[in-house]
Amino acid sequence: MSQDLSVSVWRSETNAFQEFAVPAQKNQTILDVVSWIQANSDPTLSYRFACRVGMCGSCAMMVNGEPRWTCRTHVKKVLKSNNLEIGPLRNLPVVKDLATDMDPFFDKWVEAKGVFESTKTRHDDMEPIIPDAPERMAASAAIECINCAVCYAACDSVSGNAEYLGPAALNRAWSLVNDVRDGAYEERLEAASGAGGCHNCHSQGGCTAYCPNELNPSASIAGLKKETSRNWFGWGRS
Amino acid sequence: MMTVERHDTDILILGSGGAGLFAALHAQQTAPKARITLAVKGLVGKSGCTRMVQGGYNVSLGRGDSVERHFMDTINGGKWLPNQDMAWKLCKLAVERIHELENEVGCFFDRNSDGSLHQKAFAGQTFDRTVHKGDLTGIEIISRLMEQVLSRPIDKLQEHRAIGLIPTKDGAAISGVLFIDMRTGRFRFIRAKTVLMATGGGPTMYKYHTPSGDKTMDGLAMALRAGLQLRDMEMVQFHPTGLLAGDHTRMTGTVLEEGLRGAGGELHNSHGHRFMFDYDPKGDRATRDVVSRGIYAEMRKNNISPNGGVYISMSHLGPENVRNKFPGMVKRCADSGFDLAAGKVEVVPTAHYFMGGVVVDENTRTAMEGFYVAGEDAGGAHGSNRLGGNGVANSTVYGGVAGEVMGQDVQNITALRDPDETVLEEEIVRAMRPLSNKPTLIQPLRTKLQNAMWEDVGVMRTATGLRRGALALDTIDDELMMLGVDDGNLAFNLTWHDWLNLRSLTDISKTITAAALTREDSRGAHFREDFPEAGAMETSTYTLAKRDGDSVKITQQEVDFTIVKPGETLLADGEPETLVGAAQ
Amino acid sequence: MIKPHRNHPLWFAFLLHRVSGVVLALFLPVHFYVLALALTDPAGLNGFLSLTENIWVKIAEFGLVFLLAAHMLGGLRLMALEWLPWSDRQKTFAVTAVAGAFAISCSFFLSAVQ
Amino acid sequence: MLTTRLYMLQRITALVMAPLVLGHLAVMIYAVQGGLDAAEILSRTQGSILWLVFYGSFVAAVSIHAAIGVRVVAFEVLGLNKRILPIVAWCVFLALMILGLRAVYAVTLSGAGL
Ligand SMILES: Cc1cc2nc3c(=O)[nH]c(=O)nc-3n(C[C@H](O)[C@H](O)[C@H](O)COP(=O)(O)OP(=O)(O)OC[C@H]3O[C@@H](n4cnc5c(N)ncnc54)[C@H](O)[C@@H]3O)c2cc1C
Ligand code: HEM
Ligand code: SF4
Ligand code: F3S
Ligand code: FES
Repeated sequence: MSQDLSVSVWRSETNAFQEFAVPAQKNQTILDVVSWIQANSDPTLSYRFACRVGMCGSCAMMVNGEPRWTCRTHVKKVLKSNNLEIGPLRNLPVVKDLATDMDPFFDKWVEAKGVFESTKTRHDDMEPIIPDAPERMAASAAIECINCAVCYAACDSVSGNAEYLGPAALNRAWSLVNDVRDGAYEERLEAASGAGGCHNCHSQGGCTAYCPNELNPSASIAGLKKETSRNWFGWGRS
Repeated sequence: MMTVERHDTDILILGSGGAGLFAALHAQQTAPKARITLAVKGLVGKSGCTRMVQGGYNVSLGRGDSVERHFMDTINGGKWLPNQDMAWKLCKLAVERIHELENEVGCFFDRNSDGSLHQKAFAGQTFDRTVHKGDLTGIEIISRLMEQVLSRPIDKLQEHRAIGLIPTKDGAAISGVLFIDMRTGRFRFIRAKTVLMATGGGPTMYKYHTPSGDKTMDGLAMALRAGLQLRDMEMVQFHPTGLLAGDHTRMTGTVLEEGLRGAGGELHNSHGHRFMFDYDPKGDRATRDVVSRGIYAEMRKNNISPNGGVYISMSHLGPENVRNKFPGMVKRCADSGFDLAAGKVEVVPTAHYFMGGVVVDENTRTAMEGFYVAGEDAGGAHGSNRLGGNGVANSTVYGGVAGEVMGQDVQNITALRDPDETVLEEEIVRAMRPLSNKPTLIQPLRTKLQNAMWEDVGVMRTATGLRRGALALDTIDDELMMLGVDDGNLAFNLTWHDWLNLRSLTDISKTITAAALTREDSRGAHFREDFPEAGAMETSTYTLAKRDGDSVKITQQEVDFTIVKPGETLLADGEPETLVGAAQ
Repeated sequence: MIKPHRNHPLWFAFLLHRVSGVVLALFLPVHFYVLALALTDPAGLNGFLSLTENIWVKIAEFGLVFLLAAHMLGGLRLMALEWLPWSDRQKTFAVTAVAGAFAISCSFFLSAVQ
Repeated sequence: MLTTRLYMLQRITALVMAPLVLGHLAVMIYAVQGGLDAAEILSRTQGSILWLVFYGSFVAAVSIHAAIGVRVVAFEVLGLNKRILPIVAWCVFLALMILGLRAVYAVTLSGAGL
């Protein structure tokens, strides 16, 4: 099509953005732009993707300064006077160029006790759960997270406070607090009350504004704050 | 020569899809003292296709359904080619596995209003048995499994690409696996008492394909080199409705779900004609293979959309209605610039699943001691065609089996085995091959491969086409050996890995082509225009592929009907053939 | 200047709350000191208070009252969203808090200048 | 960084302050009409136990509240070492407490001859 896109891409070797001209196409995502550069212009460019349809959460980058899943971000949506600036996701160590090390993100997921504790075994019947019971709805509201770390990159509490578990991990913890099958309520509240816990969220709302799956980690964290507050007064489970 | 870092472990698992993660979990439960290492080409739990499962998980949970019925559907769907013992174990253990997923792993499956699991309809089955979480079942299964694995003492090696299975000197057992640590570009050799390969196959050598980008048949190519037998290699399943958005976007080929047609979606050609009824009385709702061939036939007649496919149209169902029913699909199409609810979207058949794989027994053991295979890498459970919903059941069931079996076996293996250093050396040389050539672009050759496979070894096959394909593959192979990659910085060097991907894909493409040429009938996913008949079921054979020097030898093996013979059924007398729709 | 990922109402609400909190924390000791003059130096206190006739001092005070009101309303907003049932109208809330702060400080300013 | 205890303390003190600040603002808006005068202020406040309790509890609450708040900002924005943080927080607390109580004493008790 008409004009080439002018794309600046972060390079870790030089610690600077590098300019590329990329042919514009009708159906083009940011991931396509990055792939085009690696395939045609600079074979040493590093980035990460897997599913290419917004399911695996491994392709997130900063696009014009905003965290986004790149495989489902159409160029049209973010192009600013024909310019794009693509960098690695904020708040995570960079492995190379556009690929970050996501381990801290997942370490915190585990630290927030974002893991189900079973009370039954594979030989037991399944828990009957009414789909529109309030706890089920609350757990369900937070569950469709693809752990892409977009929210983690949007959050300045994460940037300011290395201990802070971050929106995704706490969102998962909240989903489990509402899961009637789970057996680790106390431990999870404790994990959410620790030095890196939910109280370090300053309700900046970036997590919710940027979550590509339209989840609301901000509300989940508020839920944890309320639950831990009740617990602090010894009022028990809400 | 390059230096190789060496490590030891007890249980080594390749891949973190449903099979790899379940294996890690069960190995850890069975042998808590063993050292377990999970090595993945991408990130743990974020790579592979299990994550991409939309439809759901087949399992019989009573209420009129039975393991027998699920088994019969699997055998019929696979056109009598499945290894029946594997298919039986798949259907039987799926019941326990789904309970484990819900009760122990914490998966959150959709419910009926009475609190029981909701099961939906999936094509080709006589009972509505597919358990799901909305249309994002895979994310739920893998995210929950990933949490379990991450919070246990299991070592992970992420962005570690397996490039060679290294046997012992006598070749009878496995010693370990050679990797490239993709982040540093260095080689790493890991010895292990047992190794599970769960790298998930993945027919990404086709122009249009659904699987994730990290899947490039590395596993099967390694197994072939290691001298293992592969079966059903001609069996590539195409999904009829892949998104078609042009050659320049990775979105092209990704799945538009089957439910769209189920709900009344219509396929139109460029003249606005609803063509499926020209091919099958069931029209748009015919099975995957029939619809794929119908679309392919229209494409041949040149009744094509701007990008070379056909259209799926939903708008007659009312845009609001479509938006409510398929929010995920509508949003996905909108993100890539299409209006599924009110407009029409270009689609094309797309390579989706690979039924072929390593010959294993129902305990995931292979002919090589200490080496196990599970998931999409293993052949046999599906025969010539896989039922929608049996893929993730297969990977989770057999991944779990592999974990337990390895956990038990490892306790009887006292020592690590020493590698055949010459094989190790050869594999390194093989991987480094492009580094000494003059740097070139890699992508054009991948395109060439994908076009050749799509044209000649794709939805509809003929002897002439397959031979042409085989010739094309030979030249592609020769060209590949001439391509070069700059060896300046091997850390996270995707271009080097593109070359390696292409190498695995070409090796397996040749095998697919050879097997397809051998199979002179049309069964399940394999359709020969020159042999359109299915042939007698009683004398069914399946293909076996094995390395023979530098080429591949294909033989035919008679199916052993260990449980049920063609014409018979396991269903009790008087049980209706199908229970779908019976409730309505 | 403002990084793109911060360009949304809730982040500005956060910024306002933080800046107002810190400015109040800096101002309060001064305020206390001035009031304590009543004890040590009543004339000094009056001298200071007459300063408030100055229009610039009035504007600065307007700012302080605004910050105090904004911080308080912002704080109440936070506690509401943390403890009361979640509402989707958070942005409206944030804007209302700022508007409320303006109203309070304007009435302060008006009564001061009239 | 922030644990439940500090978080709760900050919230509770904020809740204590909210009505006090509102009251204070109302008085201010009323008082600034026609200019500020030391004698006028003191005549209202001095000798009043009510105002003593009013401003006394405000000072106590705000000292705790601001100390916690400043601690957070010092950590997140200035990146202060975690070992220094408690010192910073205590200094803010004590400074506000001492200056504040002195001011309250000055405007409420000192002139009453108590
Ligand atoms: C879009 C889509 C939708 C699907 N929907 C359904 C459905 O609804 N129901 C159903 O039953 N099935 C479905 N399937 C099929 C199903 O997803 C797969 O059959 C199954 O999940 C495969 O599991 P696996 O564990 O074998 O492999 P995968 O989940 O694909 O995992 C493979 C793993 O191996 C790793 N790997 C690859 N190569 C290497 C290497 N060289 N070294 C190290 N690691 C490597 C990958 O990174 C990945 O972690 C779908 C598939 C796709 C693509
Ligand atoms: C007048 C004196 C006050 C001072 C000096 C003050 C100071 C501060 C400071 C410095 C912070 C830290 C800001 C941050 O963490 O981002 C803070 C936070 C807070 N303040 Fe105040 N405050 C005062 C009054 C109030 C009042 C009257 C309220 C509410 C009624 C209030 C509610 C809050 C709340 C809820 C927080 C926590 C914010 C967060 O965690 O992000 N404050 N305050
Ligand atoms: S909450 Fe949303 S943004 Fe955060 S990791 Fe999950 S899907 Fe991504
Ligand atoms: S952006 Fe961060 S501060 Fe809280 S509301 Fe979200 S986690
Ligand atoms: S590549 Fe998987 S979410 Fe983008």
